[in-house]
Amino acid sequence: MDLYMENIIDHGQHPRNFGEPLDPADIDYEDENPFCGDYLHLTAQLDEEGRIKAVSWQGQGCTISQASASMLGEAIIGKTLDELREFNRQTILDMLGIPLSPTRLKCALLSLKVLKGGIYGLSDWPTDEGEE
Amino acid sequence: MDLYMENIIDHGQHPRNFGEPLDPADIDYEDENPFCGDYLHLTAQLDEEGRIKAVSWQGQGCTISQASASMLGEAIIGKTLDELREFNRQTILDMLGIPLSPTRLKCALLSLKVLKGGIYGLSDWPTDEGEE
Amino acid sequence: MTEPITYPLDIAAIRADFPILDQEVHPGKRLVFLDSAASSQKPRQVIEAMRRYYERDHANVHRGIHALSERATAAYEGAREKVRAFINARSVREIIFTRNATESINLVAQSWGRANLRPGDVVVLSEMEHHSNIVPWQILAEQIGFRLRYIPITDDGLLDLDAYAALLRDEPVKLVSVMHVSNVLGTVNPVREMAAQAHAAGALFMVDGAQSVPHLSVDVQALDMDFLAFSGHKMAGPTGIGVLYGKRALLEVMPPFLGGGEMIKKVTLEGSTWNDLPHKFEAGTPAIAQAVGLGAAVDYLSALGMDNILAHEKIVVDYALDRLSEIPGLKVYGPGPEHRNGVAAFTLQDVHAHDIAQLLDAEGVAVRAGHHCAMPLHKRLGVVATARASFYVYNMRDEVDALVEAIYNARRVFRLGG
Amino acid sequence: MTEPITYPLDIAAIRADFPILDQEVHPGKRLVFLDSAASSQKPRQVIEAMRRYYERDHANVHRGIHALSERATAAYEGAREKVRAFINARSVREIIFTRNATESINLVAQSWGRANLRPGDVVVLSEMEHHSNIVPWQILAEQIGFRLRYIPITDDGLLDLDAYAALLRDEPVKLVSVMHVSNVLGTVNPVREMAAQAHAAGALFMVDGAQSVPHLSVDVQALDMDFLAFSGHKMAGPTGIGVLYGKRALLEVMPPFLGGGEMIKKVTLEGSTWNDLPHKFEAGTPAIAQAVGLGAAVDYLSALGMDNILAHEKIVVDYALDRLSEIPGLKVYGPGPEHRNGVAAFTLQDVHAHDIAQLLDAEGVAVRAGHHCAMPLHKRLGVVATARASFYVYNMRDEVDALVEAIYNARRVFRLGG
Ligand SMILES: Cc1ncc(COP(=O)(O)O)c(C=O)c1O
Ligand SMILES: Cc1ncc(COP(=O)(O)O)c(C=O)c1O
Repeated sequence: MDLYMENIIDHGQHPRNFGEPLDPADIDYEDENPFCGDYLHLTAQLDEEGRIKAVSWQGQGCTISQASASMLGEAIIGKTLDELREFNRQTILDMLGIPLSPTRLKCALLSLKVLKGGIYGLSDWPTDEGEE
Repeated sequence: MDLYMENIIDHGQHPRNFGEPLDPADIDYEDENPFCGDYLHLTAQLDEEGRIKAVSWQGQGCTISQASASMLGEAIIGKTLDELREFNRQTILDMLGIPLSPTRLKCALLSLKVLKGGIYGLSDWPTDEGEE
Repeated sequence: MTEPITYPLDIAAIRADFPILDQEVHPGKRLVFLDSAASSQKPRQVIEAMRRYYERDHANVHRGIHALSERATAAYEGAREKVRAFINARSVREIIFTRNATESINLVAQSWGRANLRPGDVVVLSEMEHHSNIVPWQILAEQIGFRLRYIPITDDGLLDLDAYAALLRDEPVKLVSVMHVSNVLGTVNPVREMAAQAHAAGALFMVDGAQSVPHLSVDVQALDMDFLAFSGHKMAGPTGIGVLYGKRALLEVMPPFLGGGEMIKKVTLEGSTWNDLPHKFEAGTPAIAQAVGLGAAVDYLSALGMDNILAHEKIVVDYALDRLSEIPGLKVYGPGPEHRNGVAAFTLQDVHAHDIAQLLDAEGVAVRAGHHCAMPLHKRLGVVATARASFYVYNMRDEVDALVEAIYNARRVFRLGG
Repeated sequence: MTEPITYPLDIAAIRADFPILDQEVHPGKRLVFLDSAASSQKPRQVIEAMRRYYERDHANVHRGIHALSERATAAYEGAREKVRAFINARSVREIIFTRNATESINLVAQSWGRANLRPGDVVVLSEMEHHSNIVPWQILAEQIGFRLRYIPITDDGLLDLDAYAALLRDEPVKLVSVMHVSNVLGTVNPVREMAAQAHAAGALFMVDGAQSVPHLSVDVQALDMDFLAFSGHKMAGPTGIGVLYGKRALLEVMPPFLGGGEMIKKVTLEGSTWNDLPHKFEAGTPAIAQAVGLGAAVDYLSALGMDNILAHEKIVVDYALDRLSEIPGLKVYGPGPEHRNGVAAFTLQDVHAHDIAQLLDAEGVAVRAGHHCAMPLHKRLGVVATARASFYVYNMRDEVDALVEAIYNARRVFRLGG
């Protein structure tokens, strides 16, 4: 039961900010996890101070990847891009609060990968580290 | 010393019937052993009764392959093609009279392979067996 | 629960041969390994054969005259003969060692395909193929311009043989390449009849035997296959070795695949000539120890008897299909027991397959989740992923019970009821 | 006879790690293994790592969620990281597992070469190359129509660097591919300078490291190599695994080599997209246990220290060159000790190399005889075959003495005097 704590199941079954892509969007990025086919498309809008004011995402995948996207979507609202650049693997792990094997870690980090891709563009992705 | 009995060294160092190809020739075939580069070209003429009356061969290779060619060249003189079809791996082993590992067996059997190629043409080679 | 059952094989003795099975994967959770279709476990006979080879006989093969090289060559070529006998090929020259089934298929595509396929030609695959039997052909088709056509599947997971006949009739088909047994549906395809039809239409017939050679007796002559590809690691052998069988007449005229040592007769700066079969297709130092291991695996399977292995698996799979069918919300894909072998892929309502696999793993039950390298098939089935339990000669009905219990547990976690 | 000598390494301890060394190959004849350039022996640490892997951790990698698959994936990817560190690559994405050095070179030829080489382009090799670094380019050149040019060698067995500079100046060179250390002459080529020259001329620089990576510290960044190919089995690792290092920017844009599972992101019946590095180049189930074994070999070599290994071998090789030079009628090929590593190839008057090898084997001394997959080099040397003694970290000067004594014996058999 540890692995599927109540709030992960809850986010997985009732994802927050799930819906059609925002248009226009300041952040708009999609990607997938090739080994399992999990897919995520994330859009967000900034307010005039450069803080995230709205988030919408769609995706398909396991409870871990969906819950991670749902939690991350909530967590980024009100943050500046500079603050989002600080988000890392540990941010996600702390949010989920469960131990993850390397394979499931990829599920969990897909949301972060898409967020960072939306901020930096994937080719400018700063390190290998963050991707995996 | 077993491995290089006197008469093998002798045939190797003083090959019999070694020389330029016969022309015309009733049997004319050449081949090599790809794994070690041993090479043999054998020509022979038949008399009117269909018996080998003259043999000439040239080649390059180790003592085993040279001695085998030299001994085989002597052994086929006076034989009919039908008799030569009976020659097999054991004929060669008996001639050489020493134990041979599989790799050296290929050296020893090159002469047989070339003789049979000259008789049958390699594509009609009757069995895999004989080749190796 | 399991009723007493007599297996055709001594299952306790077999399990004792596989050291890996005897472990807890999580505290208090014994391993129930139901992932052999991805890769099987290895008996100690195979592991020991390789250890002995490295500890006593290793040297590079073929060109060596010293004792170790002679022994290594005899071991390597001896393994080739074992494989030849196992699939009843006519000659050891028809047995080419590769890395895996995937490389075997790529070899045929790159060598035979590049030499023989022209724009307008058709290669027939099927909708249930593993990526290994799709992507090599797509890559080549892109370069050459021939066309790929896929045999569709019926709703009960069989190849649509009418559609196959129509393809052969209506299209200029040069090659048919299909799997013998599906790694997702378990379907056993009628390759003997399909080969005869292909040949009648003037096409060659290649079989992906990755999921058949490990589980049932495959006779390349009786089935009249032109090419057969399979992997050592799925048939109790080591990783790092696969096999391509090809009819000698075809292999003889095919150009080489990779260039390098071993595969040449003569090299000059201006050009090269090729070695005899099978060496023409084995460039560089081969996977010697792995061939030895595969030979030991073939010995192991042969000693059990392929017919016994098949009978044993049937008992376990049939029981699994029965028990899985009683679980609410669970759907098993593929045909009924009479056309099926070795695997049961399923979904559980809308719970993602990864979540199922993880919850089963927490109970010690190892299954695989995902598209199983068959994305087109999953698209056809209308699902992104399935969970798959797969069985081999060391599995027992008790393990099916453990699987079923763990699935009930997953239902509870996902609030689907008990 | 050997004078007392202090080796930089504990040679007795090292020899105890290699179980195969402790045997008689013929009655009363202890093994003297001098054929490591063909394939090295394996320490028990490597053999055990693979056994343990099969007995505890094996499952297919990457797509599995259960405990064994996680462990297998961690072991496989952990080996990749070890190899990365061993050659100081920047990223694990630059480390591609292949079957052997030969396949690594073929991969570059078929992927980079097919995509980038055009009629009129020039690829520069050298006259001393192993067939593995000639034939793949000949096969492709035939298909595409680019030209091959060979750096000649000098009479003392070094690359003619003036000729190299002239080739780079006068020809439209797209790629230079040369061996780091010759498997026949022992020549250590100046790859750092050659890489700089190639780059200045706008060409890529690839290194066949089959004989260097096992014996000396190779740093792909310091040497600025674009590609580096090597084999596990020559560096105390198992058969069945090799490595291709490539600079990430190059690998990213190269098309795939083989198609199948693992190397795709998405497959539809219409086409496919490729996976991220390094998986794009690893089609099908990889050589998992062999990667684990290679990782253990890298650990073993690293613990000894590559500089110590080099220093140890230098002591043995220098001694061998000294002692061989005293044998009447014996000619050693290749440069003097200052440019040489690990091997001594020789002829003995007109005795065929196979006969030498067999007579040495009868004394327990394992050497290789033939063209050592370097026929063009042998043609340049004016001989059909050489006998080759090659050394690794487990060899001792006593074994050189055994070699020399066995050669004197061969002289007697062939009536060349004592
Ligand atoms: C210099 C050199 N390059 C390439 C190779 C090929 O290595 P492998 O046969 O492991 O592919 C060898 C070994 O035979 C070699 O010595
Ligand atoms: C039906 C089928 N074909 C081909 C393959 C590919 O096998 P490998 O990955 O060993 O090349 C597999 C296994 O994944 C398979 O199940």
